[in-house]
Amino acid sequence: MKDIVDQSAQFALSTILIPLLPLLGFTINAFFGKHLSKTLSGALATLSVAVSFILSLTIFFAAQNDGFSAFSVEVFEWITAGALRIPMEFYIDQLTVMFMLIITGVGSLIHLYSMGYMHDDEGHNRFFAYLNLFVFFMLLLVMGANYLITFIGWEGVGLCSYLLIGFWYKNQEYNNAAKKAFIMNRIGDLGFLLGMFLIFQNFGSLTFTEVFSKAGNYDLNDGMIVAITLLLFVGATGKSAQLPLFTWLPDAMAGPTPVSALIHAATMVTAGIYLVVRSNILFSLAPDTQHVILIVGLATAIFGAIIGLRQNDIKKVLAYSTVSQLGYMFIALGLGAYSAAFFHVMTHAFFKALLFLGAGSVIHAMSGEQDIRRMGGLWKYIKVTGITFIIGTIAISGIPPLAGFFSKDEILANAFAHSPLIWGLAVGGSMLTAFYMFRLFFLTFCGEFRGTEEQKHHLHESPATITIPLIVLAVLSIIGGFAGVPEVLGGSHWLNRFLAPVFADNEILSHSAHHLDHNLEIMLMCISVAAAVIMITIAYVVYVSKSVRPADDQHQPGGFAKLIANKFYVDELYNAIIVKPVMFLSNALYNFVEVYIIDGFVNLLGKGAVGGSRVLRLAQSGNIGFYFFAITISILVIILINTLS
Amino acid sequence: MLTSSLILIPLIGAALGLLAKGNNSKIVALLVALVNLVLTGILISQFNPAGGVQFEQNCSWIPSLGVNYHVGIDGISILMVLLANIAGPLIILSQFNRDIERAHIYNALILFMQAAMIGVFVSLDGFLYYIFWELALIPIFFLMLGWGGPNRQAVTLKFFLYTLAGSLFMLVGFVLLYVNSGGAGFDHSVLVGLQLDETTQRIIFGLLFIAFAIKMPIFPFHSWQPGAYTEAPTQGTMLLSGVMLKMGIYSVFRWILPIVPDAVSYFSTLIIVLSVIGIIYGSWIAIRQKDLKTLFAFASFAHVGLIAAGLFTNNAQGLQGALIQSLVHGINAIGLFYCADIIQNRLGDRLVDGKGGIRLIAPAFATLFIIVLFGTVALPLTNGFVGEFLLLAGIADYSIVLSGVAGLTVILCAVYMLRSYQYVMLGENSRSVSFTFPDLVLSEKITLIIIAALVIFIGVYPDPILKLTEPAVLQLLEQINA
Amino acid sequence: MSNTLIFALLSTLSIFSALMVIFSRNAMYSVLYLVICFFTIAGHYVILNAHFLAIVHIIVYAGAIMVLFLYTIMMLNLNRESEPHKPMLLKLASVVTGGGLFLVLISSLKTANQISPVADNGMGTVQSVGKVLFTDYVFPFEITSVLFISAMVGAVVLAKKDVVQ
Amino acid sequence: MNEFVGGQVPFDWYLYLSLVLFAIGVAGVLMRRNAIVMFMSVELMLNSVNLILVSYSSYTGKLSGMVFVFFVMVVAAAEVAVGLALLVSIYRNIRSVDIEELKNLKW
Amino acid sequence: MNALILISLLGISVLFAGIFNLKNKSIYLAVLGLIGALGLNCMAWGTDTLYYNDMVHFDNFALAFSSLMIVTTGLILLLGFHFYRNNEDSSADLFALMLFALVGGICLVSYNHLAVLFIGIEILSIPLYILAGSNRNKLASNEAGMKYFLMGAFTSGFLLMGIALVFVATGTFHLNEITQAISAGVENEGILMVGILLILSGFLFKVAAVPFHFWAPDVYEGSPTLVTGFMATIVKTAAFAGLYRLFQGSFASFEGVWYDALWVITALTLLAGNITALYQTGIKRLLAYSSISHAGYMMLAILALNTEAAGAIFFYSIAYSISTIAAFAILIAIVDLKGTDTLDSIRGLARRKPLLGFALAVTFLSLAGIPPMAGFIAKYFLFKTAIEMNLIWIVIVAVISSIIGAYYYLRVIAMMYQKEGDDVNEMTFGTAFLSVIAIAVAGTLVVGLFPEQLLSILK
Repeated sequence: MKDIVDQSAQFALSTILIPLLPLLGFTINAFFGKHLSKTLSGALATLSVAVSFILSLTIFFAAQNDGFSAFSVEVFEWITAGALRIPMEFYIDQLTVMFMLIITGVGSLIHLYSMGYMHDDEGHNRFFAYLNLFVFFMLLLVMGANYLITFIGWEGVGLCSYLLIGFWYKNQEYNNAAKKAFIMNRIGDLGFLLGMFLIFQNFGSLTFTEVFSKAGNYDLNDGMIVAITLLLFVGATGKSAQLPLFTWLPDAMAGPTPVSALIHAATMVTAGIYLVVRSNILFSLAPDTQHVILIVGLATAIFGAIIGLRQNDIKKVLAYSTVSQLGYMFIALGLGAYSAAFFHVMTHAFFKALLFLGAGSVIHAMSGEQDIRRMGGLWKYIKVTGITFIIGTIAISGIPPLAGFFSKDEILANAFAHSPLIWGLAVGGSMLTAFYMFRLFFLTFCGEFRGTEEQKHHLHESPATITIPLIVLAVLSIIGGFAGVPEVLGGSHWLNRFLAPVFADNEILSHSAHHLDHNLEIMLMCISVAAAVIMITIAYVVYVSKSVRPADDQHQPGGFAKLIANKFYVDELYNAIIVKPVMFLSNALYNFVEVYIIDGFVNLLGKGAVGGSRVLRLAQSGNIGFYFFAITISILVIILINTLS
Repeated sequence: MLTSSLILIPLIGAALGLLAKGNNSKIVALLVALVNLVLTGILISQFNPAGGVQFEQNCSWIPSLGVNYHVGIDGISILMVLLANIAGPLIILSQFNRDIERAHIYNALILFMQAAMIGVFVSLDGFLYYIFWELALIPIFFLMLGWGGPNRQAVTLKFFLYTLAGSLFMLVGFVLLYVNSGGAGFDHSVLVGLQLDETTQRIIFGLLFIAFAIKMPIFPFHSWQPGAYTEAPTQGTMLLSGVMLKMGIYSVFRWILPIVPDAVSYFSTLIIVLSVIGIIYGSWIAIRQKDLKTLFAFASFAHVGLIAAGLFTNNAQGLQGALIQSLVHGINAIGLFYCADIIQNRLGDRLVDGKGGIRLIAPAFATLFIIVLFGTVALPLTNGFVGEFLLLAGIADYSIVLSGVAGLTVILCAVYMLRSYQYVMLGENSRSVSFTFPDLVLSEKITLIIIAALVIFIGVYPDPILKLTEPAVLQLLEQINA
Repeated sequence: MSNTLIFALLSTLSIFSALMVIFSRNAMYSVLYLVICFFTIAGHYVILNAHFLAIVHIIVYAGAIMVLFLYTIMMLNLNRESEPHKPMLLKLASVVTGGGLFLVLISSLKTANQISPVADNGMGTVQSVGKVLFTDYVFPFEITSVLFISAMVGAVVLAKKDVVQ
Repeated sequence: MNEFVGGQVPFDWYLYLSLVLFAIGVAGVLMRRNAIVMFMSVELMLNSVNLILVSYSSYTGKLSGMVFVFFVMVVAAAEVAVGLALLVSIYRNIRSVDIEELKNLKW
Repeated sequence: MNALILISLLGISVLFAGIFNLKNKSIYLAVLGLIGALGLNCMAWGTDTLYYNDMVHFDNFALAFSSLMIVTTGLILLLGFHFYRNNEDSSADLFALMLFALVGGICLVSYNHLAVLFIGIEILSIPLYILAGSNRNKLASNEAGMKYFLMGAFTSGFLLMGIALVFVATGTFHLNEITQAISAGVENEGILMVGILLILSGFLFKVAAVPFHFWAPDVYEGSPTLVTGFMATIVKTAAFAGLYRLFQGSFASFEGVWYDALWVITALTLLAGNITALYQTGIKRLLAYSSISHAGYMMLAILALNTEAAGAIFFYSIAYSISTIAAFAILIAIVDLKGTDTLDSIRGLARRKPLLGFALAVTFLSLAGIPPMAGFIAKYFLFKTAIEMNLIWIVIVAVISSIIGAYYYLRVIAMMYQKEGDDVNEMTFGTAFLSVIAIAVAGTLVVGLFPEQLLSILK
């Protein structure tokens, strides 16, 4: 106990500083950014995140010690309402530490990258302000000691995502994308909120430790737990772009590329995974929910991969790839392989950030061109980018010993333990991944340059601020996987051990841990690697040897290909069944219900009174004879009634 | 005495302002409002949340009707008083750079209105309360008539009559309470102590609540609202949506919950359902509104629906949420309507369509606008979130399904707010070449900055405010469930 | 029996003349019938032992009021059948309403009044009536002067011609 | 002193007679449009009341009824004076005493 | 009692003043006399005396109501300076007639004998018939006078028949004796019932309750505005006090007979008066309908008939009277300024004459019953009185009609505060005229804010 106190005292300051520094960076950039030079504001922003990273590292190293245990730091009381007491409190355990490292680490790299990438943009300081704000919220999300603080971060990153997607606000298309992202996220957020309410009702608290310590009182598949977890999962689908709420993510590529890298690949979209992992005790109690997660994850993984096959926008390909990879993470979650999911989050953060930044570098080199049909042969112009890009591509395709292989393989192994069918589908998805990623690579870097002369003339390697992050990330993509080398390959799976305390209280998990036969496991690895290699070969044959080029927009093929190229018409479907009816109903409610029924009724009362007046005043005919009759008959009636009664 | 001076100072200020001419009247009004704000600050600093009713003043007024001049402040009214006093200076400041015809009368009416509304919030005698309640209608009536939009006459009359209709029923309700008290008077403590039977409670509930339902308004009593908000001069709209409708919410706290608790539990489902319908209905309609003011009016209606639902959840979250959200909604509504006004002031109309590109040339305005907007959208760490979260939590405690439906507001609100912001502010202007949009002048900037600061401050650190109200709310809950 | 006969005779005459008042087309005839009616009522007063009242009645009504009527009719030259023919419906409605009122009143009075006449004590004489009028009723009597003076002033105000400037 | 001739018939008969006259008066007001005849009908109504008062007084010996009749006469006289003055005033303006013409004030 | 005598003499003095060609100056005399009468009333305050063989009963009730009517008359007379500035010739006569009518009114609030009631009503009415028709050259005035007279005389017949029947049933005209007789049980309840109903009808005619109200709009519209103001205030006050005296005092125990009828009539009056007013385009006629509806409110107190009813009626009369005086004074001003009284004509008037606009706003808000004006407290007091007697439903009707009523009052205000509008005639109003408006408006506010003294006066 003393230990814990010591830790929280020891790290209290850094714990608070870690999110606060980016916030400070945001404040400075937001208020004084205009008066700072571009380099200074970028440097400040980068520095704030980098310092956070260093602070996180100190905690990380401390967490390596056996004596380390999770601790909380309360900053101030935030909400008090009856039984509901929510402090602004941070909770640091191994999971948080890992996320903090990813966020601040990848984050500072991307900040650095942005200094180069956004150098010529007039909204430079604004960009860094938003980016810092995002890091702040993301840290809040993972550091929160209760669901509500997590939710603050959750919505906060949504805000930043909105601001950054619509960063170039002159373009209404971008604004639409930003709005769409925000709204779709909010759909998920509502699920999260409701989940929280149920948690509060049932556990009387929103603080993680309290909730999880009471979870043991519930039976497996208790209806309430299933409801809670399903609602939380709805939140996760929104944020992590799972079916059916994934369509915002490809659109989100409207934002500047570093944003796509940081927010829409490495960090924010993994918030859903964080939430599930964090609540692993609850999820483990609800196998029904896990099934749902599994199915959704699987469907998303394959769906995203299929769509990725025929995208021609370099960032869109990566976006669908992200959707698909997130699907894998959810498969892992659905299987109860929480640490595998996190493992993939980590490696994905490395290689996807790398890929996006590489794509950014390409776009930078191509003067803003994003269509891979107009690229090709870039290898010789932008070597560093090319090399790092291919590393990323290999990593994502699951070729050992790069990072993607280990994390994906762990998921696949878990899937096979659960059901070979799922494994089969997952491998299928990963084959598609290998194919479209290499398609992307080949189309971009190999063959002839297909752009305009002007673009060709302008082709150049990016500055150091851009390439350094690329290189660092490439290195990470190569070595990142070694954090979790499975036993079968002679590793000790450091990550699993490190994260073990997070799942220590999850009794169900410890009972259901799978143990595949080592040979079988190796065989499975071989199959998946072989499949990936086959797909790479096919891609090479098609796009390099045969130099097939994707058709222009005017000459799209029909049939299934067209369906894929048009992303299965999901957007159109949503537009038809949700957006249009909502808009129609909005008009109808106003023009019909509001005007004619509700207001109409009120006005009718008024009109009725005036109409009554119009009629009644006619009685006042001015004819005295009538008046006499009225008086006489009234008297007559009054007396008559009294007589009769 | 402090409490009474909060009412008196604006009244005296109104009289002084009438004597001043032109711009001087604005300054006088602002100073008076600021004095009142300072007083409120002093009051809050001396306020003891657990101390029940404080700063009381009780003297006889119309003994033969059992009416006393009884004012005081407790945890429930303090936020409302605060709101009214924050709103006052903001509203007066908001027209500093505008050429308003007969500004001295305009400002006097605003101050008069402020005084009446503070009176509503601090009255602890039912009759006194009613007088202030109605009194508040008079200045806004003239504000709307004298300075409103083209369709003002019809709209003003409708608004006035609609609310008057409600309040007359409320009057009957109060008389019934008085009669049931055996002529002991209208004092809040007396009325709270009444042991009314079920039927009487229901009748009184119905009579009182109809007034509050219209004022808030709750679906389907809202149809006066969009028109009134649209046609009123901006400061009038701010008063209406910022403070006046809180009178309805506050009144439920003060005059319904503790007095007819059995009826509350009897009607709560109905009212929560109606409120929730209102939330969805209002939000939904707001999506396609063309006039910014109308849009914000429906938005306000939807938000208040949430507050209303929270009022009847009979738990601390709902009630606390309702209180803080009242404060917050007031601030945000003032901000939003002010933004609409600034746009109208620059471009001559408030239509959502045919605009765009403002952010490009007026970044300060755009930034402040979006902060207020996000406050309304209830983004965490903005002021809107705390209340909305507590309210939804309260409703969830009542019924998770209803909470889910009510929660659609977080989605729909994002839809209409972002949509309108996008078309008005973002993109490139679709207007003629001579499109100009001067950025904020000093007074506008100060107003909006204060609002934006409040949006963020309350969002980040709401606890002091919650602490102000918590003991009172808990005590109220005890009373209800006793 | 003969007394009943007198009553019946007077009553018939009263009712007949009253009917003629309202049915005569010529206002002049109406006035004359009304005079007859007043006389029959005076007759009733006489048999009711209100002799003084009967005389006052004749003086005031037949003597003053009816003369005023006649005077006005003549002054305004109304003694011809100038009144346009009224629709039958109106007449019918009037008669029905009047009759209805009568029936309702009668039926409402319900039970018959068994008032036995008190022994005659010389009431209705100038002396007895005068005594009551000037003692018990002195206030109404005095205040009546206000009524009269206002009627007088009023008549003057209304009927006088404007002063030609 | 004098034989109470009237007392031979039941009081109700006087009541009924009065009511008949009253009803005729009312019917007259309703039926006629000549202002003068309407005045006369009103007089008829007042007289019927007088008849009740007098007969009741006679039957019960309560003199106040008879005294009341004086006041009724006074009022009747005053009313007639004012009424006719009004009539003259109107006649000057419209050359008619037909009440039907008086419907400029309406609605 | 002394006040009554003084006012009678005052009326005659004013007549003489007319003879001596004092014209409008006779107002000074009249007002001084009225102040004296008021003083006499104040001196008599607290005494409870029956005069002249129990013919009249001057208790606090009578004193309070007569004082109110004296003040009202005084204020209306002061308006005469301006109103009769062009036809001064007969103005003294008209003022005298008003004073005579006031005498009738005082009889009506203090009678203790049906003869005084009858004479009082006639003394009140006959000068008013004349006053209504006093603008000889205007057909509208003639018509108003004639209509008022014919219908008044006709209903007097019913009232008289009612008195006679009550006499037949109880054998007396004295209120106290009637009370005793009724509580002892009368032989023939049918006769009493018809009698009471007929008397009620007579009163209802005077207060212009539906369906006996038909005269009111026509007569109010046609009469000279000053007279209309007088009618609207004095007649209503006096008739209600008279009604209350009779029904609370004598007929209360016979409640079953008249109660239902009165209930229905009250509801009809409330609704019909207000609804019909909605469509009016002339302010004067609008005020006529408004006065009908106000009668409806006051009838609530008659229905309640508890200990507070007298106070409620009294207070309502005060509030109504001062507001109505102000309203008619303003109406006179409007007609002088614009030449007509249509709603359209006052468009934008408040911009040109802000004080007049303020006065009208206060007045009409008071009539609409909006706090903090006197009209609100008055209405509230009535509602309270009624609810205390469990008359919830009729109060609900009253509330609904108040809402309807508020519409037309506010519409007038709204019209006046329009931005556009025509210019106004040049016109100077005398000090007396303006001070009457000022007094009435101030009174409306002061009585609304500090009603205690007046509320408790009749406890």
